[in-house]
Amino acid sequence: MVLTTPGPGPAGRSTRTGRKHLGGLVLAALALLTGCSGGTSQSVSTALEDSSSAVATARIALRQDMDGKLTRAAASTTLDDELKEIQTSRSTVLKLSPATQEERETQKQALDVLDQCAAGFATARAALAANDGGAPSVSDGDKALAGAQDALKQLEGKVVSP
Amino acid sequence: MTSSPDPLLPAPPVAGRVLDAQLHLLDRQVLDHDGVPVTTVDDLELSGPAVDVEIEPGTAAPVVTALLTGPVLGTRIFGGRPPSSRLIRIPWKDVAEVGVVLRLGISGEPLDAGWVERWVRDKIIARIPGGRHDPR
Amino acid sequence: MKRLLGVALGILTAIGGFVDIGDLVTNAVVGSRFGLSLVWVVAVGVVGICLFANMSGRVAAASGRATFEVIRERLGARAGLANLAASFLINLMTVTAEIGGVALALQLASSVYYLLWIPVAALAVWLVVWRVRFTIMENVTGLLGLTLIIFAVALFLLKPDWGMLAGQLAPAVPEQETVWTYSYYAIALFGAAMTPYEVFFFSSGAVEEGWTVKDLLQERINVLVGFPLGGLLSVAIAACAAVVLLPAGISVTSLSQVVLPVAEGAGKIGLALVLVGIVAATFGAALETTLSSGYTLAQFFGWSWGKFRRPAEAARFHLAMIVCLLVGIAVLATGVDPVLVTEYSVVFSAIALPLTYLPILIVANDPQYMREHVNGRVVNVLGMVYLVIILVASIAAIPLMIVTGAGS
Amino acid sequence: MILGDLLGTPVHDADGGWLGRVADVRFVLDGTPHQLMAEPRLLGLVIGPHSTASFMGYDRNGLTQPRLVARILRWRHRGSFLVLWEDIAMMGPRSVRLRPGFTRYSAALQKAANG
Repeated sequence: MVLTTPGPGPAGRSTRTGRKHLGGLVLAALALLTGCSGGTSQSVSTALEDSSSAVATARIALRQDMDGKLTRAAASTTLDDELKEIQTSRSTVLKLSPATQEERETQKQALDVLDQCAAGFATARAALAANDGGAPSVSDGDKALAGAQDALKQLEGKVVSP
Repeated sequence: MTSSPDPLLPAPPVAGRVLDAQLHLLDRQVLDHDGVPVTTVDDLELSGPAVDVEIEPGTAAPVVTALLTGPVLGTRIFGGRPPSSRLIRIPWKDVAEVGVVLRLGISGEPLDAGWVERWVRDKIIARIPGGRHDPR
Repeated sequence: MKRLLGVALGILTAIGGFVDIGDLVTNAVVGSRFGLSLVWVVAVGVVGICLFANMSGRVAAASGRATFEVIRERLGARAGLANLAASFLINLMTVTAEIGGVALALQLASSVYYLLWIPVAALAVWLVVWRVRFTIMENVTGLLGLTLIIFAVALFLLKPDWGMLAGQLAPAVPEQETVWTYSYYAIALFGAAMTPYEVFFFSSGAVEEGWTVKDLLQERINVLVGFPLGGLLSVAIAACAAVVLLPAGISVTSLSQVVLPVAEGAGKIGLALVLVGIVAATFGAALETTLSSGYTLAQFFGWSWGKFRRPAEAARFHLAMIVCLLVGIAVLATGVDPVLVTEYSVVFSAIALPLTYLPILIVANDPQYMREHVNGRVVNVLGMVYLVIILVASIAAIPLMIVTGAGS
Repeated sequence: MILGDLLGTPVHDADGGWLGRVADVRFVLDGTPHQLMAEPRLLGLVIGPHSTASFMGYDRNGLTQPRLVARILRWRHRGSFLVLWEDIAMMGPRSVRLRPGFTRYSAALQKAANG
């Protein structure tokens, strides 16, 4: 709902410690209530937020796999769970009926990025299934997901809800 | 709060123990003489008086004749009443003790109130392997 | 010596048995989105569950009456039935969530799809309910559930910035969330800590184990030591999520995310332990909730109940539990996300709390039931304070659910 | 008749004036036991002008804790009174009529009699 999704790493950590003023919060909530009825950009940004959470999870799982901290079963289950999340977001965006040209554009861009995420997941899952040494490697999967993560972040910056 | 005086006369003293139906009888658990739950008190049956008939002064007060259970619970909650033939009764003469629970002086096994339990036991539960296994 | 051992065992099982799928999921979600800023709710919830579990155990020990018999007797048939309907449905949701939790944890361990584990998990629950002795059931799942302490160990191994973590403890709304989502998750956490089934189960368990007033001291120690330590486990789950997931911008929506911080801190061994702990905790809770659905129905209608009886001597009780498990399987078979079921079940629990706790408070003051063991003044004051808190949470839950779109 | 028919039934005085509803039915165990216990004899009706929901035990004199709950429940049942069987003229599932000049007694249960 709120769009200041922090990025990974210490930069995100520092924004979390900031506290909003109560009055501002009430206003934001009211704005949210009145704007909740719909809006393509609102739905798109929620979908992008959910997706970037999923991609970030998958990257942690892959890194842990490379560090030997995670079992294959747990890593592949995590990827499955997060891919499901991406697919849910994608079908939400697909079902939107944008009213303006601008919104249609936003929808299309979001679908492109989500497809890129799904492709990243496909690479990562293939890497895990290839069981070491094969191609693609786990770090290839991580690279693909990193690319998708950057694309997500860029688009999130562009889609600002009213 | 408790100190506010009650303007009404206290009820004339009576010799025996006083039981309020809602408070001491209805919705209480009924156990048989072995302590096995039989049912709850879903309703009570009275010996009188005749419904909507003028009560002659000096008529003896009605008494509780039986505990009722079964479909009467549904009608007590949702309204209406089952026909008298469908009431499942436990005669008051079988009640041995009224406390936090009502204890019967008899075994619950042959009572009408237990037919569903017996049916479920004989047709389903006892037929599953281990159904009669004593857990202790 | 034997007595001391009993006390230790009781405390350990109370710790291990405290956490269930609701606590796991809700604490991880809250940790990943709100950091530690909602820990105070866990504290409030733990004091509340200590208070009322203790009270219901005392009622059961002093009068031999379990909680739902008391509820029907005090509220009467009509309000009692409304209460039964609400409590039973929530309980059924919780059974479903716990079985789903067992299956999800088994998927994480084996990578076999969780839907295939569901019939296995439900069958195992039924077999234990059908056959295993009550005390063995309690002790085994409780002790295995203790492996969840790995959340606390992992937290130390993650070497977090302790000062910053402590700084999050003050109740405040993080920047990227609203007051409404904050309040919504406060209620969810409260509901997860105070779930009514714990009281149904606790009081019925006291009857199952034949407690008398002599056992009250031990019961009090179990609750007053075990539950707060269990609450600390909940906080450790939230803290792990706050350290690993929150900075990465991850908000928890699946069980796999709940265990990632443990793998991060403690590696594969940690992962193995946490999976054992989750399976044990959710399996234990599945047993407790399944039994609770039997207890509530049987106690309302006055059926014969209890695991201390042969199944044939508590036929409707056992049939009711079989039906509940089948319904749980059917619900999960639709493919509904067990984590989502969990999130709803804790909020609905919060809504139903007053229905359960008011009658307990009243009966714990009734000398006909309690003789000299009625509530003391302090307990009554605390009880009333909690009744007000519970009432506020219950009334606010549905509006908040609508406003926040169930916390999204 | 059965007790469920009686609970919640409107009560009128001899002139048809509305007095309240049957909140509870009071019995006394004072006959000779036939077998195990004496049969409970109907002593009278507790009539509540405001609420017929359960007293939850707070009509017993001894129960005063927790204070706030006791206070709220007592308030909901303010004005409740007991009429004895001798003052009842007619009983039915739709209405109960009292005799002219009936006496209102306190609905409170005497603690000693309650055992």
